[in-house]
Amino acid sequence: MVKVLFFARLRQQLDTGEIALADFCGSLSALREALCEQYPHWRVYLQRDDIRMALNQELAEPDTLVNAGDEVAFFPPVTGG
Amino acid sequence: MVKVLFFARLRQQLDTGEIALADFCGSLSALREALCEQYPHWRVYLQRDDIRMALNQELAEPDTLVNAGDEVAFFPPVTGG
Amino acid sequence: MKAVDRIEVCETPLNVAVEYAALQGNSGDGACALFVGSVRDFNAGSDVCGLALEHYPGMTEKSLQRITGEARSRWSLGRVAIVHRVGPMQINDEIVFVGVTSPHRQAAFAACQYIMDRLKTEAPFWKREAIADQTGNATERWVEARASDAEEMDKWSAG
Amino acid sequence: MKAVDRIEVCETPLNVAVEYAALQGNSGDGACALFVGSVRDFNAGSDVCGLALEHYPGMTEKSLQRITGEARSRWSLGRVAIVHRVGPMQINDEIVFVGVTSPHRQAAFAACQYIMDRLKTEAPFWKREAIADQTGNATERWVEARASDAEEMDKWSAG
Repeated sequence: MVKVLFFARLRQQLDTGEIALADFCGSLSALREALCEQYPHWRVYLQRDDIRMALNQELAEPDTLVNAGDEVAFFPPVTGG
Repeated sequence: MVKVLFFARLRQQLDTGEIALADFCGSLSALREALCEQYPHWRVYLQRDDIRMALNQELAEPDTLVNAGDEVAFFPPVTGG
Repeated sequence: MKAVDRIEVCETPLNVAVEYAALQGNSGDGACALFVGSVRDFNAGSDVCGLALEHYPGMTEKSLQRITGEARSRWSLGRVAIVHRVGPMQINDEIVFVGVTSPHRQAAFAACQYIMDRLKTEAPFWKREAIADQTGNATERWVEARASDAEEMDKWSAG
Repeated sequence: MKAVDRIEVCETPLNVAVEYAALQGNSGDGACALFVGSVRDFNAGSDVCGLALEHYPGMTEKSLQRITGEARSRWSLGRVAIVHRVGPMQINDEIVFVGVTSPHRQAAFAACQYIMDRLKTEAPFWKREAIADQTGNATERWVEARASDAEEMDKWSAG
């Protein structure tokens, strides 16, 4: 199982902060595409160029591989400080 | 009359913090030379390259003219902060 | 002495005096540079009347630790503190405190600015502003990231 | 609002918490950069056990006002404070506090560092250190100016 988190504006747009994906195997970008196929109305929000990805609480590139037990997160550009 | 002040190491070396010069007319460097002629043992301290000059409480170049009533100061490089 | 970094995400008001005091005590560190960011009453032309900060618990702390570690690898630093508030806050409330001590003034300034520049571009915090409109009603909006923050960060790679 | 600068030379201990609080209140200023310089326990390889600061009353205040004015002409600043202690002091005592607020973080950082760089090279303060020798006796010496401070100042003209 892979835990997937959404934050800030993206969390509000998708109307969820967390989902679980069973039996996923592939890259972060493949995971994103799988989500968009499962929830087609997410595509316009989730496939934006400015959406950042994290794997196990570290920023990660789209081609990073996801393994069972991993924590994945999608979020807009950060605006802290 | 021109008031002349000395600070920090220079004040200790000359063993005075303040003197008055009557009827001086000329540049800051001429004033320095006049002091060295009047007190020859000051020359080694007062003619050092690193000695700074101020006229009326503003840093000034050696060729600045001094007028009656002015306040002149000589001091080593500053070390505050 | 082993360097211990203070990295904290808090929901309660930030106390700058307490944070400054906690940075003291390294008697070889003559320099201390601090930055405090507060809630402004305007942003992008609108009147801001309040702010809420969301973050990614777990990743936030890892991110701040990584930034601190990289600052330490670039400069000789004594103590480092990063305190960031989350949750709802008011105009003038402090959002972030960054404090760095060092034997050298230039290192303290550079590290403090570097930490802020990286925090702004990679630490997972998001601001949502409450905006007062002409009729006095409040609406909310997510703050947009600014290109200038990414540009500030780029200068550290170029150097 | 008319900008009022706090420029003070004091013989009593510096209170950073009070100085920080006095910088607050401009609700458009989201950024505050601070620098605090303290008495270190070593300098040029010797054990420092105390410090005394001499200054040039009158010229000191003029010099700090000029530096502040030139910082204001370079950056958009809110409040500016420079507080410098003189007289005898102990290890870890604060010598100087510089605080700058601005709507912009980069301006606050740059102005704070600029003020310190100029203060170090032109404000008429002189440090005399008390040094402990091997037998525990204290001797005094004037602190030498460092070439690095002049170099830091030069970079503001080059830019």
